[in-house]
Amino acid sequence: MSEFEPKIIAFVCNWCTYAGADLTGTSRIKYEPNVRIIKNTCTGRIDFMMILKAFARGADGVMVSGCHPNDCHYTSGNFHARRRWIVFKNLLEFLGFDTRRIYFSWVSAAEGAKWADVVNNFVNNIKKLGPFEDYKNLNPVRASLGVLNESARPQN
Amino acid sequence: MTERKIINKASLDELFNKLKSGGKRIIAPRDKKGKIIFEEISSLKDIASDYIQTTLSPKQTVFPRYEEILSYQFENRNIKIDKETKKPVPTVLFGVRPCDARSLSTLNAVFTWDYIDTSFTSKLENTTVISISCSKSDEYCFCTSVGGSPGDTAGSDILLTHLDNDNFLAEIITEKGKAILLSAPELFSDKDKSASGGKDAPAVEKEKYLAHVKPYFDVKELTNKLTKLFNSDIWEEQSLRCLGCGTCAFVCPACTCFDIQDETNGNYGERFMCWDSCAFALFTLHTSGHNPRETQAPRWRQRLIHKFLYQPERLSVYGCVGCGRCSRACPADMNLLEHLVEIMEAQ
Amino acid sequence: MSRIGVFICHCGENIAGTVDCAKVAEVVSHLSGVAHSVDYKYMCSDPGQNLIKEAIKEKNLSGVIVAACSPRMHEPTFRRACAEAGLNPFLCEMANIREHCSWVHEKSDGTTQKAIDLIRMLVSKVRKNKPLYPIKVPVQRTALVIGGGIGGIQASLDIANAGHKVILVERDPSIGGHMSQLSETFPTLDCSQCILTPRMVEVAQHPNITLYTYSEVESVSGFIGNFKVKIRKKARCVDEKLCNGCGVCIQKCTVKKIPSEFDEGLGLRPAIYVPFPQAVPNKPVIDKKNCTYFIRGKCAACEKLCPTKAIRFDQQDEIIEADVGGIVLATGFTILNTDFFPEYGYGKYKDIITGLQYERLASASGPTLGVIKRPSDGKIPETVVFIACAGSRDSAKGIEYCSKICCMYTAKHAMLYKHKFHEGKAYVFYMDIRAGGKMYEEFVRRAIEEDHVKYIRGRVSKIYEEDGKLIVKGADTLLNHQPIEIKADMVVLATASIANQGAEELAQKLHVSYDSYHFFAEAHPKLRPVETNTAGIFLAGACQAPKDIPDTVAQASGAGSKIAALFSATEMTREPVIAVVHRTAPPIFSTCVGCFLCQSACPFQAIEREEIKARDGKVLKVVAKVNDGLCQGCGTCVALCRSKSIDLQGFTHEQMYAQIMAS
Amino acid sequence: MNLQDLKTKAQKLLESNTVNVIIGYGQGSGGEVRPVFIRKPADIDKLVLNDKCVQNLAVYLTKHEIKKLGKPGIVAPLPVTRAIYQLMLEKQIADGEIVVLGIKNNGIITELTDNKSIRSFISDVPSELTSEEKARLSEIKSLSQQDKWRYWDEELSACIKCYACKSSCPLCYCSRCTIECNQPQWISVPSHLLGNMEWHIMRAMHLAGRCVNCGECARACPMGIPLNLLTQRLSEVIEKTFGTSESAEAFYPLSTFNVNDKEDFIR
Repeated sequence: MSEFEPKIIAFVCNWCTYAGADLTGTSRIKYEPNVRIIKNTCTGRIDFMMILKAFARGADGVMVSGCHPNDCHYTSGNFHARRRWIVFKNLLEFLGFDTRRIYFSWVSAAEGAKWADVVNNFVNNIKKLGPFEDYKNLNPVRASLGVLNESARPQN
Repeated sequence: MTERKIINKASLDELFNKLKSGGKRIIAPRDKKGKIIFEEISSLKDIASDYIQTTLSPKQTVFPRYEEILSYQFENRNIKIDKETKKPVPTVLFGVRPCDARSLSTLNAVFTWDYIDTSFTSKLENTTVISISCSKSDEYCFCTSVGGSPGDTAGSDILLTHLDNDNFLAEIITEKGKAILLSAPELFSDKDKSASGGKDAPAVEKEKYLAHVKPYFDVKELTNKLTKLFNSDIWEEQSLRCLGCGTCAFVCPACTCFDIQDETNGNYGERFMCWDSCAFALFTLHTSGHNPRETQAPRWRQRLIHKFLYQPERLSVYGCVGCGRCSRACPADMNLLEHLVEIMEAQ
Repeated sequence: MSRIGVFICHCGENIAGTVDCAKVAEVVSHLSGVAHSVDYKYMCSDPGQNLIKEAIKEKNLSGVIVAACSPRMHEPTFRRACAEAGLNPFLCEMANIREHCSWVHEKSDGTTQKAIDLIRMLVSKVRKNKPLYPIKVPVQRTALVIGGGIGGIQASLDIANAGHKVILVERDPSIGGHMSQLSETFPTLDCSQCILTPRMVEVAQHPNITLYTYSEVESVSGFIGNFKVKIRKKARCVDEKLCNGCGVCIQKCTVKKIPSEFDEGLGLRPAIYVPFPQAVPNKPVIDKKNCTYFIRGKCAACEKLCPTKAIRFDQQDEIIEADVGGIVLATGFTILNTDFFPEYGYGKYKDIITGLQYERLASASGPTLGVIKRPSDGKIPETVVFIACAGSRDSAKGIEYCSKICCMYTAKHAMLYKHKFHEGKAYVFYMDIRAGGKMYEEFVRRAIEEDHVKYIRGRVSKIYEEDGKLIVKGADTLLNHQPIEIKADMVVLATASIANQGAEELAQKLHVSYDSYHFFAEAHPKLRPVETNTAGIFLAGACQAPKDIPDTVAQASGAGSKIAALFSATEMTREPVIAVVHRTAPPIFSTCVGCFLCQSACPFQAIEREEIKARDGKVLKVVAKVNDGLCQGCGTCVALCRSKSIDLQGFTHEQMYAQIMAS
Repeated sequence: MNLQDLKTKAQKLLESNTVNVIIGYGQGSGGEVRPVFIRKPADIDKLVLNDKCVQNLAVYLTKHEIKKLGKPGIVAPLPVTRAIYQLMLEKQIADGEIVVLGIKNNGIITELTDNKSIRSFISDVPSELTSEEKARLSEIKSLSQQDKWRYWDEELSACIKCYACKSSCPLCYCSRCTIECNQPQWISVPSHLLGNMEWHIMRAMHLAGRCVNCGECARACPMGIPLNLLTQRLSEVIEKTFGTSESAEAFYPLSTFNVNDKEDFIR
């Protein structure tokens, strides 16, 4: 039995964190390969339903990252996002949802190294926590959760 | 062929153990924070003691609120479909009211009138219904107006009637019921062993122990009436306070409408059958944006006419057994009985 | 049924080195919706792009995914290629399997699998993509240049000479910036003023340039082609139209002993002053903090004596509004002060000065008229120690970068000293000599070989005063850390170049990103060094990172031509990545219920009210509507809308959902 | 309570044609009350007023069946009035298009005809959680993460997706709810745990900062799920973190922000 490789979805904004992750690449800084980046225009665009769906799909952890406060390419998208996250995180905590599975961060276009650290720390934490059975168990349709990670099967 | 026996609580408990060890599960009303819900129980003491009617009807044992009807798998460009229905667990449905037992025939009529829904029928076949007649009723009950009664045996395999704190009269009605009796004849007796002289089972005057539910209307007249009221404005008037939720349909023992949903997760998916309600605006919304039942009034009309006109016409069963759950549960106090009486009086 | 073509790029070894591209192509070819899947050495090459164009035609593709580098790099390239082949460019997207995969992971199945996953997720997204059409936006062909140093001057002149209007805003009373403070410039030793002044005058006289000195940018709103700027023109207390720059006021001012900013505190100026003789404009300003009239309410000598009656004590700050299409940021840099250095006495020793102060001493127009005299007693120093990397490349001081110009100007300083005072001894403490650049290395060698400047490799650990001398303690790391002690008369610190005070706030006003040192960030370190992340705003000079004059001028011209290109047409096309409100047939018209909670969330005030009327004019519904000129496509409203009635083109609910569920 | 006063006021409104319908409480079955829609002054005696009058009648104001009846007057205990004000802020009720018979807990009935008066009427009484509500919340908050999960797992597994919570909520007036979107189907329809969890999280999120804490969702739920705990918790969080901004401009805390909003988890 090989080590548990968590599945991690990252919702990032196009202007800071996506570019930051690009910089990690151009700087050839190595990090854990578990994360799958989904590009959004802005953290303001990130609907909490996206996060829930990522978990429903079988993610063991979800990262959400964008521009530092004041640096939003759209001036205030990240401020709105921050408010939503505060409310959302509190709701999840109240529901007993293991919020260690969601990692919110600000990673700027200049913080390539930070992105690598953030990913590595998160991946290692999730490895310690193990698969997110609590949430996966909610979904009756889970026969193939993760299957797509073993070998790419077609989508409908 | 009905056979009459006496069984006391102790023996009943023993009967449960026998049935369980015989591989049957026992579903019975359970008190969950004041809501009476049908659930698997392990012994008599799990059963809710004092209630007039359960919150949810027992229909979910044969018609679950959601159920997988097939699963599919994408492999390369092909889709593999698996639609074999799972073998249902042999079940004893204990403690249902005669009205609920009666409702099973309505469900059966709908699920078998042309296409035979085997996932339903197989569950029904594997279910033995041990109902308990009503010693109490409330203002929402009107079984007697729709052909039932507190001691009605229709739909039950065994009907119990509470005689005194320890003894039940057991009417063995069907072959299924008989099978239960034969599985443990020693637990049933012809005489009860209570100190007070004791009675002969056949001699018991059952009616003495039943609640009295007065008849409010003649359901045949109602059916006639409805044929003339399609365009009446009574529907709008009655449905003004309706909020358009699905509560009435979901607590109803005789509502059978369902929706079909595919849920795909990666390359695997399941097709679900899940409860739906004619009170929802979406129930009839067309893709075009047109909705033949634009407002709550036609939805309300559909609900009643379907139960009291279309179903008797086409399936010769009524879509209502007078259990009164919808009225008890409605957040806006849409009282079905009251509305029906109103309709009877309508010109 | 979609027919998507997937094109996997090896990027030479950059991707193929860690990702099994052939396997990726094979696996991806089985995904439903994929009609074509190939890998190739360089997709961005002409043959690579032709592969795509041909496949679009032959296989009649309904979507294209190029799995290669970051879309920030080549998305435009490949979208153009698709357009040329007749496929709507917005049906083409890039899977980032280089920056986000091959470059950050080791060669392994996991890495290949990640590439496959990223592509698979994008396949299901692109299956939901819809053709989009660019939005036309008018361009206001006036440029705003912020900062009047050599960078701003060069950019302004280039844009103005290209025939476009320019508004040049300078914070100080005169343009010229740091370059006007310099004595002579390396490596040619020509006089800084002499080459700069003509340019300053040209700016002042150019018909296309409006110059606002002693002014600051108050606010910036809008977007590329359509910025609205507010400029605060600080009160000079002098009517510029009437003033003829005769200078009587300056001579007669009763306050004389104010340290001159221009002379870095080594010289003095009156309360009404022009920073330096060649100032542009040559009109004085009153320094209210030090003016007797403003302090005590009397004096007003200047007002009485002004021949043109140009003094205006009651003058107020003025707010000027302007519409501009593009902005050049040329706000320059500043340097650390000596008081930043505990080991060198926190600036308490007068004769430890910064390089910029030394420039003023060496400048013919400086406080000492070009004679190197030490500040404490005006004596000509016999021994001068120059210390390079004062602060720079010193993580202990939080400045890890190289200030780039110090090696060269330190050599120049030492050389100038020797030229002016042949007997003098000049020592330079350095870490490395970085003399990359045309004639730079030669210049440094000249200082060492011809002018006999003594170069010592090592940091100075301590400086303290002892009977009139500055004791400089250090070690020569080339002579196995042999301790060195020099009794110096003056010490010049090549202190680090740092970002301007307030650079951060300015960046936030303009919504451009900045790095951890508060220098403005370019859009791409290699390929878009002049652009910022915000369309229409460009960078020139040391506000981006320390630069010398030629680099600054080159970049300024770059920014200038970017603006000229932007202004080449009266309208530009914008990407249609904007929000749209759901509309459909009657009786629904729109699922928007008109709560307008989105309105206050929109950072661009792009959400308007729209009345849906029946034929008879009766209002049936009031719903939200997005102004596609103002909408920037952030999507904040989309995430907020409870009924999911707003969607973001290119990032729709369906697209995002599909991408997530394919993860 | 002041039934007679209510009847007189309501009757006047009808007789003077100031309103076309009075939305109020009438005698219902099982000793309960039910909503009544009185259009004729003669029917005014159908009105009742007692401590059972808690259903949030504001829910009817956005239903087009009710809108068809004309300009409404509505019997409105505090939570109802709050809901009405929120509906006005969200542009669902035009100023002056309604007469509110506001009832304070002391039973005094005030006739409110415009936005301003409604606002001052409710702002007199701060809307805050009662000590019992607070206690109930902290009780759950004090549970361990797993126990919380188990608690809600059990509660929500009872949900049959009848949407009584949504239908009875005065602020769930969207013509299309997210659960009704099927392209994509954000929330699964069957009432399995995933679908239920997603639905109730979404519901709470969409009510965050708007909920007037009338408790109707919990009251309407046939399965007795304490749904209002979720929205109450969020009201608590929002008040604590963002403060209560009664200013009409920033009435919806999630469509505005403060650059200094405090959090401790974004790194």
